[in-house]
Amino acid sequence: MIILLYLAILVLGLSALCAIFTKDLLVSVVALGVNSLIVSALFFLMHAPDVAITEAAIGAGLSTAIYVFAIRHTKRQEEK
Amino acid sequence: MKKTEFITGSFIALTLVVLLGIFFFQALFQPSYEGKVMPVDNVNLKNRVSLHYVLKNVNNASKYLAMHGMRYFNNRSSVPSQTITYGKSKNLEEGSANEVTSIVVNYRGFDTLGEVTVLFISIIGITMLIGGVVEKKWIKPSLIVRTGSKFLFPFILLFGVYIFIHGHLTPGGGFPGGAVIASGFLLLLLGLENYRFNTKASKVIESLAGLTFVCIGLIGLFTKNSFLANFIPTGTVGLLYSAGMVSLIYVVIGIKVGAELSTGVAELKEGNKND
Amino acid sequence: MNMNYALLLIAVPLAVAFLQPLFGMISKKFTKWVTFLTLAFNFVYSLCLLNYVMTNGPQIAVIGNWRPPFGINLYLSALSLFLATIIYFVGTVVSFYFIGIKDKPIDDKLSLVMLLVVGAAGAIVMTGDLFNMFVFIEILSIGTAILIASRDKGLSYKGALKYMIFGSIGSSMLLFAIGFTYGTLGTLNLAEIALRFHEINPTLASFIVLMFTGGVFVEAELFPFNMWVPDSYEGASPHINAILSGIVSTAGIYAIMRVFMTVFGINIGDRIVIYGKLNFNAILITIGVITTAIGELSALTQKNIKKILAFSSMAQMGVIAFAIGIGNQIALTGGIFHLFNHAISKALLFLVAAMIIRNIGSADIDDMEGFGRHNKFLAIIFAIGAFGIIGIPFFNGFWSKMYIIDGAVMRSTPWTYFALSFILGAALIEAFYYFRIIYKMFNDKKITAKNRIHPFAYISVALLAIVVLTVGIYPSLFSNILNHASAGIFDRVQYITTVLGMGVLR
Amino acid sequence: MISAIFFYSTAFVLFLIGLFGVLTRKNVIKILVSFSITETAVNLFLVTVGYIEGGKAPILTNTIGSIGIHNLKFVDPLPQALVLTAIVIGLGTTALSLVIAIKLYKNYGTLNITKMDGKI
Repeated sequence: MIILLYLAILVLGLSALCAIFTKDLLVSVVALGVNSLIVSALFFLMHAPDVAITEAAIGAGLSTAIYVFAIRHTKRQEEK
Repeated sequence: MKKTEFITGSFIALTLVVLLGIFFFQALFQPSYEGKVMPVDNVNLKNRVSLHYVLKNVNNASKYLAMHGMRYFNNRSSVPSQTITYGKSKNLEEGSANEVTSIVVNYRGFDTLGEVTVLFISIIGITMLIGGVVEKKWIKPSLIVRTGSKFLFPFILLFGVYIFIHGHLTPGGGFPGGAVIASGFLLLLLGLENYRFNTKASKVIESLAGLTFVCIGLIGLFTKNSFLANFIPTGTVGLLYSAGMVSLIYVVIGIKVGAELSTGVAELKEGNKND
Repeated sequence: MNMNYALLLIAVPLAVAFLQPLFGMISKKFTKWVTFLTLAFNFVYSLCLLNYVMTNGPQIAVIGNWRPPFGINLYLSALSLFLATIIYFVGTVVSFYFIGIKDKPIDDKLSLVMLLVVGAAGAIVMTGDLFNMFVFIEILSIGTAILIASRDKGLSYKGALKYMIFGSIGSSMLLFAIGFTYGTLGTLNLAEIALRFHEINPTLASFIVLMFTGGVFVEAELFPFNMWVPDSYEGASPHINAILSGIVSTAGIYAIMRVFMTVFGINIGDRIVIYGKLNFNAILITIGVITTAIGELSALTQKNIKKILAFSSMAQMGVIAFAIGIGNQIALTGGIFHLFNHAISKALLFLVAAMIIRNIGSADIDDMEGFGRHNKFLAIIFAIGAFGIIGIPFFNGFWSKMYIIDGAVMRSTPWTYFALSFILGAALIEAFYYFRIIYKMFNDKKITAKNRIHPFAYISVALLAIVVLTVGIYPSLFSNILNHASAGIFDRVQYITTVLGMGVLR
Repeated sequence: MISAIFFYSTAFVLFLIGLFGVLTRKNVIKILVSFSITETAVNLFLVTVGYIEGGKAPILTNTIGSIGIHNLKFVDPLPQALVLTAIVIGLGTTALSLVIAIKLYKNYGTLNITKMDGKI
């Protein structure tokens, strides 16, 4: 159980770093979605199911979709 | 040249960030002999105002405060309270089983009105500023995707409605419910290539729902003499028909948020040709 | 009089704003009139409440029948209602001006956003709850970003984005402050925090105060968080700048006054000192001086009238922060008075600038040469507003600056004198660049007008100019309200007992 | 049980990663992504303020049965209510910023903030 938690934290940190450092914006947005999803799992572990549901529906779901639409209207690769 | 600039910039940012981090942890672990510090591991609900929200004895607490003054703040738990039993306790001052809902909608309902307004104003901003952005061509969805999204849409809608109708009993409520409804519309927008979201109808729904929210507050002001006061009997904790206006407001919020977020997603996807 | 009905000041704009999209389907012009009428109602109603509060002392309005430390309440004192009245007045005038300008397709939404911004600013100055203040600050900042971006130019989007970025940093910091405060004291009510803030560990208290600065310094245009000012003001339409300068910064400064002084402060002798390990009063004075210096020096180098007025607005905020940092009652009175003068005069200047820009089609002050010969009325009104800001004797800014100087001299430490000399030097620079504009306007040069100006615009600036002149000639008209207002900040015990009930100190 | 320090550390580290991104990135959408990370971190922090070791989710159900002053089993619900508000506000801010970013791209032809300075 506790090992799973540490693994989740590791993925959380890695996804945050990936979201910041990658050149491909789409990858960055997907990493952000993963980040939100893991944070929502942490909310559930902290006995906050309301917040967990809201974060999963808004942070990981709709917010990612909005980012993807914005990237479609602009440019996918980060320019130099 | 470019590289050194990048490295120095990152270095400065990193130093700033590390300093801030040290600052954070220092604030968290101060010695407590100088005064109150934030409890890290031994949080006690009895030192916080939410004790009364959980036990639903806010009215008793305000009477106690008026009677005992400063002594109340050192000893919040001596306020008279009762045991609340699921499915049995009747006619409490606030009747929802989900304590978070009772805070969001009833004890701090004014915040929620502001929150709904934040969402409203940002969606208005999106519809205002998106003018002149044209939609790009999407790949035509396959038959499976089209049929699947048509099939799934009613169930997603139903699930969203379920979430906000049961907001005072189970986790969830108006905001996640509305978000689920919006994701149903998102599925339609992505899955059917010639689906057009009816922005005008959703605007009307949104406006009327917002007006209903304020009107519920105003009814409280005119009948119970205070804005957003509960004017419906609260019933038994745990039943669907309980919690007075809480469930009513959460239904309104769910409809409003659903309409708003769907409008926002649709506008962001399709753009708006006429400026 | 039942004070709970004061909630109508917030509920009516929200209800009307929710209905505006439906009105917009009928007619765009109609929405502008609706905004104007709603704000005018708010102005009149807040004036009535101010009158009541002046005779009966501060009151609270309870929301949802939950008494203060448990629910959210509004605190209606002379200060809150005075500032709310100013905010609604400026909003009314600007929305009246807005009726006159040419219709654009987005106008129905723009008038909606304007209504919400003014309503949210009014809510910030009245609320008595920390998190509620955060929510309304968010409405204010999102609405302001939309207003800035609404001009639909590249620059305006850049300004809006900058404002959003600073606003997001600020709101994150504010949320940290809220989290630490709640975790330590277990409450969010401002009065209860004020009662028990000195129990907190001083280092943690300083941390909370520092984190809190992020949220409110953005709106108040103070030093580390004011990088958005030049771009946003240049990008936005000039009548939007009147809202930015007259309403948004007023709400920000109120939050600083109320939270830093009444809530986080402790009374020591004749002044209020902000509690904590750091000497935050000295920091505020330093920030005020830096902001003023940056503002005035940058204004000196600019040619664009919108940027000049923007930097000048920033500088005035620095002066007010200096007054807050001094912390005795005379300086605070001066600060509130200066806030009032700044809101009215700057709204006037920006509206006149908007009319001039519309008339000659350029924002460059070199192109305005000879405008005074072409349109005497507007040039004179501009001069009135400028004199009010500079503080020429017998104009409104003079009296408020006198109060501030008086307070600073009363404090009489070497550091205060040093800072005061900086502020006075900056005022000289300010006088120089305003006189340069006025001199240029009355130069002899023929210019050709491009666009006609609507009569409503003339009426609105004339109204503001009348207020400026009245305050300048009869400053004693406001002295009663101002004394009550500064006493409202200063008398922390009154704040606590009004909100929590008389028995709380027992 | 999991200690609260664990969650506090996670929240702060996440916040600092996001802040680092805000300070160093040049692409507008990247900056907004970094902001989303900081917002998530602040929400995590706020929920942790209300976290009590061994507490239960603050919802009265059949299995919990009853609650009174002597058997307080719940975690603190108020920070959760605040976070609910903060998440929705974050979504509104993000959506509006993204629209502004799209319009910036239409006006300047680039998303890089350093390249925007020279034009127009």
